[in-house]
Amino acid sequence: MTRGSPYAPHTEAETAEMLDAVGVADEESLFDIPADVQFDGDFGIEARSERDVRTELRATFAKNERLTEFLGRGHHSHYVPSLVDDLSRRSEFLTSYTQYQPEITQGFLQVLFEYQSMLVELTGLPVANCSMYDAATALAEAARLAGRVRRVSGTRVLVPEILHAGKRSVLDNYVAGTDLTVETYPMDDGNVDTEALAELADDDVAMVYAENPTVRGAVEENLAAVGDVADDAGALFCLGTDTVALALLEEPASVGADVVVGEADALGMPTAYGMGLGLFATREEFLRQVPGRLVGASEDAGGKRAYTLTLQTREQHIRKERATSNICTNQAWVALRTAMHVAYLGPDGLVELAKRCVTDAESLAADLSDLRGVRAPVHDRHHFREFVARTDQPAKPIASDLESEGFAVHVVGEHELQVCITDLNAGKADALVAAFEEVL
Amino acid sequence: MTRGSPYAPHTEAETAEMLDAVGVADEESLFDIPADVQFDGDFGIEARSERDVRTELRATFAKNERLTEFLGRGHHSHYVPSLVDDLSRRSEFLTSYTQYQPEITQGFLQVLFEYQSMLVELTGLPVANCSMYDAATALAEAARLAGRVRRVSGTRVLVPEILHAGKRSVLDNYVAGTDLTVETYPMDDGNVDTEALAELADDDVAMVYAENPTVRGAVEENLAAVGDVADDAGALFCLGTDTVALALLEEPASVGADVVVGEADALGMPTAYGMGLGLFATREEFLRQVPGRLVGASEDAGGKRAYTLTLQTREQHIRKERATSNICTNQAWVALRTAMHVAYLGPDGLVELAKRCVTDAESLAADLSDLRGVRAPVHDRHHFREFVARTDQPAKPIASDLESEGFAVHVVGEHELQVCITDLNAGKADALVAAFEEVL
Amino acid sequence: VYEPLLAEKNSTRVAVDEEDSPLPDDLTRDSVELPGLSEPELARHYTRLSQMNWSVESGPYPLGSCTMKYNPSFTEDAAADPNAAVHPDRSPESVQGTLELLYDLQDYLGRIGGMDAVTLQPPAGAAGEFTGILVAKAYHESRGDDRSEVVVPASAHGTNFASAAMAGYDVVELPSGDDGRVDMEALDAAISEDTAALMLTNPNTVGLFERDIVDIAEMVHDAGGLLYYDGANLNALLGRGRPGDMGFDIMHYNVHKTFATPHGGGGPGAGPVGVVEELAPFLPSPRVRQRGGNYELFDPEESIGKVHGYRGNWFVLVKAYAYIARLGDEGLADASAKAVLNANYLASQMEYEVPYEPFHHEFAATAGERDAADVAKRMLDYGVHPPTTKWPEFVPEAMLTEPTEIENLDSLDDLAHAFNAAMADSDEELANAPSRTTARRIDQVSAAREPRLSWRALEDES
Amino acid sequence: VYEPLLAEKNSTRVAVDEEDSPLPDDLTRDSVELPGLSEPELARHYTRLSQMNWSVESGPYPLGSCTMKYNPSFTEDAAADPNAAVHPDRSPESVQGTLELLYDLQDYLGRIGGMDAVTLQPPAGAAGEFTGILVAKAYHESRGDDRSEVVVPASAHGTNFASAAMAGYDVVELPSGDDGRVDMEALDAAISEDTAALMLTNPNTVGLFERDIVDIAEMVHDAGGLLYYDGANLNALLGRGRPGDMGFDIMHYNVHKTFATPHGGGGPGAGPVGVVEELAPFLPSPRVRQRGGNYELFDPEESIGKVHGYRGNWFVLVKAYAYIARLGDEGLADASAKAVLNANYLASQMEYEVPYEPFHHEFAATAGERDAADVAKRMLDYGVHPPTTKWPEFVPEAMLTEPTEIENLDSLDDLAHAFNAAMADSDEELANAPSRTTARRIDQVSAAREPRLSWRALEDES
Repeated sequence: MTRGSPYAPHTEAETAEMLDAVGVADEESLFDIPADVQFDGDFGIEARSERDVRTELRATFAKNERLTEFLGRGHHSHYVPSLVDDLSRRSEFLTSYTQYQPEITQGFLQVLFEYQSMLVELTGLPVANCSMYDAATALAEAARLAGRVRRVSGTRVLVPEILHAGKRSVLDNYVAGTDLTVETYPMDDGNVDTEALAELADDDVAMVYAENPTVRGAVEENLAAVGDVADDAGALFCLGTDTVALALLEEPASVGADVVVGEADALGMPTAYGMGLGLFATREEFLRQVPGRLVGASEDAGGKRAYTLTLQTREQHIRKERATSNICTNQAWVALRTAMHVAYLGPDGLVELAKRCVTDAESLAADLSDLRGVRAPVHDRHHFREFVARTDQPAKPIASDLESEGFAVHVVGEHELQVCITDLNAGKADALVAAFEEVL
Repeated sequence: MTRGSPYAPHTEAETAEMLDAVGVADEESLFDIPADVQFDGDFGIEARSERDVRTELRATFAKNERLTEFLGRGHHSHYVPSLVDDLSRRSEFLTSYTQYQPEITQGFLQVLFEYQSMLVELTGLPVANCSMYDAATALAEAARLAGRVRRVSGTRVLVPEILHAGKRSVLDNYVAGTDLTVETYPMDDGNVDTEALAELADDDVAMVYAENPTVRGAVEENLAAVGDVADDAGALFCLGTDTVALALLEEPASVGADVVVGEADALGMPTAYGMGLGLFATREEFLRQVPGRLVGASEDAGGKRAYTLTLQTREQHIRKERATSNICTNQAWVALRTAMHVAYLGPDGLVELAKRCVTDAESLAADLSDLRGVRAPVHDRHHFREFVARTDQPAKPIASDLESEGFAVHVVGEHELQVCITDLNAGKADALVAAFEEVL
Repeated sequence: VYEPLLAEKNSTRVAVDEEDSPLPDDLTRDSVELPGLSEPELARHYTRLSQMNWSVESGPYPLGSCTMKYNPSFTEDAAADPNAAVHPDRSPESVQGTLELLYDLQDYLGRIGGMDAVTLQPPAGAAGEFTGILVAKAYHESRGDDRSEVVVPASAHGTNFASAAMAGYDVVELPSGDDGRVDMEALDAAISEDTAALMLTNPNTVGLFERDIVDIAEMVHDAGGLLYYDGANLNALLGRGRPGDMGFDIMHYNVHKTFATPHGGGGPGAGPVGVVEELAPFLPSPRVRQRGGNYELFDPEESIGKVHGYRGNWFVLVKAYAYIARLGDEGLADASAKAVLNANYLASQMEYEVPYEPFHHEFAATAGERDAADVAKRMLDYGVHPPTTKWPEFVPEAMLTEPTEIENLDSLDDLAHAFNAAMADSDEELANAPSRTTARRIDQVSAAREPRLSWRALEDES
Repeated sequence: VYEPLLAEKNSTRVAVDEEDSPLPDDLTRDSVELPGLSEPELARHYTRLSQMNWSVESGPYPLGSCTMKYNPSFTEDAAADPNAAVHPDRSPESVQGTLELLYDLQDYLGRIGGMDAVTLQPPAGAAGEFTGILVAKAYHESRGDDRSEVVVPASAHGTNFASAAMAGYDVVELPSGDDGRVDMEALDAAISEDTAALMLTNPNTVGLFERDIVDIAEMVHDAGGLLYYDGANLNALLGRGRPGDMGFDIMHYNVHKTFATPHGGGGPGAGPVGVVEELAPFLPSPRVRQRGGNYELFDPEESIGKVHGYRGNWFVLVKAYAYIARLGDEGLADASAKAVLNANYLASQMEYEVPYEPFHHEFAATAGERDAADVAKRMLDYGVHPPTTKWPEFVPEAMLTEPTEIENLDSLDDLAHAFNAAMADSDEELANAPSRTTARRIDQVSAAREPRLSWRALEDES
């Protein structure tokens, strides 16, 4: 039983031998810390056994109420097959570092190359990096890229008025050190108000951002028009989406997207309290301005195909303050899980899942609309996974009552609730409708 | 989405190509089953998605009541560290077969060799096989071994009168096809009544079986004497124990044990509804009569140490009806887990755990004895993990009331309960005592 | 690659000290010597060892009669449910979930095998055989019918012989017919009023269906014997034929073969036994039944008792249930169809003679003039696992090959290439094989002649 | 060893068919092309790829400044609790367990760093730096103090430069002193009323403790600047020194370094930021506090807003908490002691010059006349992972080595042997290295010159 770290393997004899080899009497002699800043080691944190920590955490998490979540708005989950958990937990993947020695890390590099490749297929854009932190930081990096590239001269970043507050705040912080400014454009019944957008757009615009589906779940019908507005203004068109939506909705490349961002971890991760995986894809033209890691194919000395991190001169460890981003540690392991999940589903499974996101949402909205005092969806649009419902009664008490009945939904307006349905909660949709009826 | 087995990878095109290569029109043509015994395939079993099966099973198991188990009597568990789950689940271990091609299965062979080695250390006997199904079948195989070896001429197998019913029944079945017979000998205050045993023992005896600790948890104080009785009768002395007890109690070799059997999976496995791991160790002399697999060290063509299954001529696939046992598939993966758990604990941790089995039981017995109407332990012996308590009131209703309070204990007599304490339930010992007080 | 033994990394002797010992000195041992290593060291040790081990997830594993299928990950997660981890002595009322699963699995297996009653207790296939034979024995004894022989084809698994012998029967070996199937004349000669049972594998161990099965059953039954089905090859028949419909009275299921529970390097398996109605009273105790919506344990009236200390290999049974539920009727039938297709396709791509046809999910190729074991060792160098070799014995230099349904066209082509390339290599290359593996050819003879079975034995030597 | 790409195994184009499409044609794409493989094929694919990857459980991973510790298995199990998987928009009342854990971790980190307030939101160390600098900026702005520069030592991590620049600051690079530490005169010259912050790593990136830290802090504070602590090297100080006690105002923690959460091949990490009381109002929103026994989220009064869409990398934070709880005071202090001992022991066994001493948990050896990158490639052939090379730049041909506390005497000796043997090998051997690895030396130049970043790019080529 070690009295120190259970993960330091030293026997007493070994420690003595090593101290001897170094030529000091004890471990303390190795520390060169002036007396006035020495610390006595008393954090007041008691060591616990592995079992006790597990028991404690189980008890802690058991304090979370077991609600069936009909929640989305940017953080989405689908059923993650056991295969993904099992393979991603293999220590060779989980406990490895960034692939600075590609000769002995071909495995992870290939997975990341495959992840990039999947996003290339799904977005239609030829370059995808191998992860950003989340959708918000990916959007923010896209804006910074727009601010850097030569093709763009403007400084205004136009975003929808309904942008998720977290994304907006991150975007503001990421552009605070640049000359970029962020403005909103109006929406029209849940889609981009393209006329209003066109009026706002001029040569001063660096980037126009739109989402499909929107944060309120509406399928965007005017993407090509948005792309045209951006193009006319000499701005980049940045499209926000996710890995499942990409399988069904219009291909970003075909509507003129210059950058695609969003959450890639709608596949691969369980509900994770907002932990994400930033998707980032763009045109070849901007390759050397891309933030984050890129894996490329090359050859080894024997002429065999091999993979390696590439174009590292964009990155902070080489380029320092002139790097395309400060990102170093990214979300590689989440990207690995997402790639595994996409591979598990295959094209059939992925398209099927995406279709269900439309039909399940449509059907749940219809069921809710059948209730007196609810109208859903409020926007006369197609929806993907989620939609907003208008309630005659104030929304907040309804949500609170639903919580008592075991369901979580979003409150997004005084009389507006937002409801998200996926394969994870679809089996409880009828129960949700019944609960609604109960509490209305 | 496959319509057949999700684990058969064939695309339609591949199936067609393969049928073509074989020269048949369809898969049905490959089956050579006479019409009168063909089956239409209707089992009435509906295929379900992976998620649905998991959801269903979770719901099924949730029907088990969440009781704190103070249960033992041959099926014991201690906390299994995550490391064991994590490493044992690695597919290279989990999904491999018996090591018929040792050149590419050195990993598992080495683990089994190490498992054998640990049991050699713990028992003091030089030969341990790499698993039997469980303690009951290990005991039964020991009896059959006694019936086979030249040194022994008798046919009577003497077992304690308190032998676990499952072990007794298995033993009866295993010797039914031999000329061995099973008889019981009496106990004296929870230990072997050595005088009575000596009276029963004569040249007709093939094997004397004793346990340490006994099924009622008592530490056996007369092992050497039992060994002498067996020896005097020209019989084998077979000792039943477990991996944790071995770390503290008398070493089997030192009390003259010829065969050691028992449950090895007190380490390595969670509570498993009785699923076990039969420990089997014996003297060099009986090596070629040992049932089950043996891993030996050898050398490869390059002169490097290598491991291999050995002495396979004892086994059914070579020796057929003259094999030492019919065992083929054994419990290799459980042995791997047990070896990992022993390695995790190390000698310090293992001895420490074993000591707690004595002190925790002693202390719980004392606490129960403090209650009016309970006396524990009933035997004036030292105890390991468990003990029998005598209750003034009938035991059955008490156990039933305890169950309502969330605790499971054994009923072993009209006024006798048996209680087992390990690191898994020790934290609830006070609650158990309180519940006892409540229901008495 | 070489990984030292744990004991070579560290070996620590700990005194079972009298001072702080909770027991008197004479009841304890003096000391314990074991490796004392930290968690990171162990993690590396076992990770490295795992990487020195072939598995289904490494590549093709076409061991004939072993049915090395892919073991779905989700079945592991399903079995790891903490609520599934209960003690066998719990009151039945408090473990209704466990009993429900056992009941449902009994039911599924009964349907799949065409059997009326099933026990889940036997912890492996061989234990299932032993159980089945004990049931047969109990049945005969209950009728005052004293029979002494069990008939087993020469081509049968070694366990059949051993299990029958363990139950006290004399084993009558039935030679294989010229067509690789049961020779009806030889059978007629072997069967008598002493015959307790005939044990058959169907399709048999070279993959042939016993076309005369109805006649065989009649012959055995007419002689008062019982017909036992060895379930090792059930993966060939799922949804297309049921032992119960063919006249078998008793069968065991190898859930680690047919129902894809992991082999674990040699277990744990599970060998449930199914029987016809007449034999149900003799099954091991306890079984599970449903009464008024509740599940309960009961002892069959004339039960043989127990063949395992408790209820068998519980976690394995959970995984088997999960697999069957995942596949359902269509999936199970497709598994068999693809297993048979794969075997036939593979054989078609191999430049080997296959003496017996038409085979189903497995086939016995012959290495002809070459030593089958040498060819197998050479196959290792081509990055695949070889088939079962030199068995069954009536096929000269047999290479019993069973790719199962999980291989695709490409991997079958790879496998065929390995077979063909090995066969084309020189005698010297075969004799020196394998050379690209973790270990080179291992000396089996000296391993058996001077057994060294523990690290202590290695230490004593040096 | 070569494993084809998924798309080389199968590539299937599926029409997003209008007929059964739930959306009008003009809102959908035409088709999707992706690999369509079965579960067994994927299991093998990823298992093989995993075996082509070095990890902490493969062997020594002495990357300087990366702190590749063993990642305890149990922290994974703890984080996998289904009750821990909740949506960030849940009402705080319904996720008290989640908030409790966050609160307790804020508390632990505060104690460990000597900081008054902690945010857990930054999803990585660099994000923590950026957050810390934004906090500094907001602080200065709140006082109407317009400062334009951040001072960073030349030896600092590249992220320091990039993070400061991202926040809009001019970066003033501080040359290293002759002794490898901060040159006080140079610092005096660099600091001015324009200085928003000085970012320091301590011990610095060659393992030296900045002995003048109290004077440095005073100098920065006197100029009205803030002192920022880069937590990358905190593993050297646990229990022996706290940034807060040294005068640092802001720090980030790399939980994937110091607190052993897995690096995952490059993330996810987490980069919590701690600050002194005066800066707490500027931390990102929301933070967690305890009120009357309940936990609640709150927005600090002058919060900079958000640096992550939600609350950061939740699961990583759970694992960090579990690690800290497991070790406690004694374990944390021992981790540092053994990390420092290991670095010193390893250096003592290496035949390399180490220009700067006394180092703590890491040291920069120099390859002298040899190319450090070549020596590193050669080390691969000796079965270990090499150190960080050619950085920091002021050490010629630097080999920045950090064995961490998890290595034992034997593996340190192995590592030293690899270092020494590689150094003793010929130029040709170095140039041709590695030769015993999955891939041989990889052509970085052509990879960057003609980037091929997807399987489509490879296809277009062929």
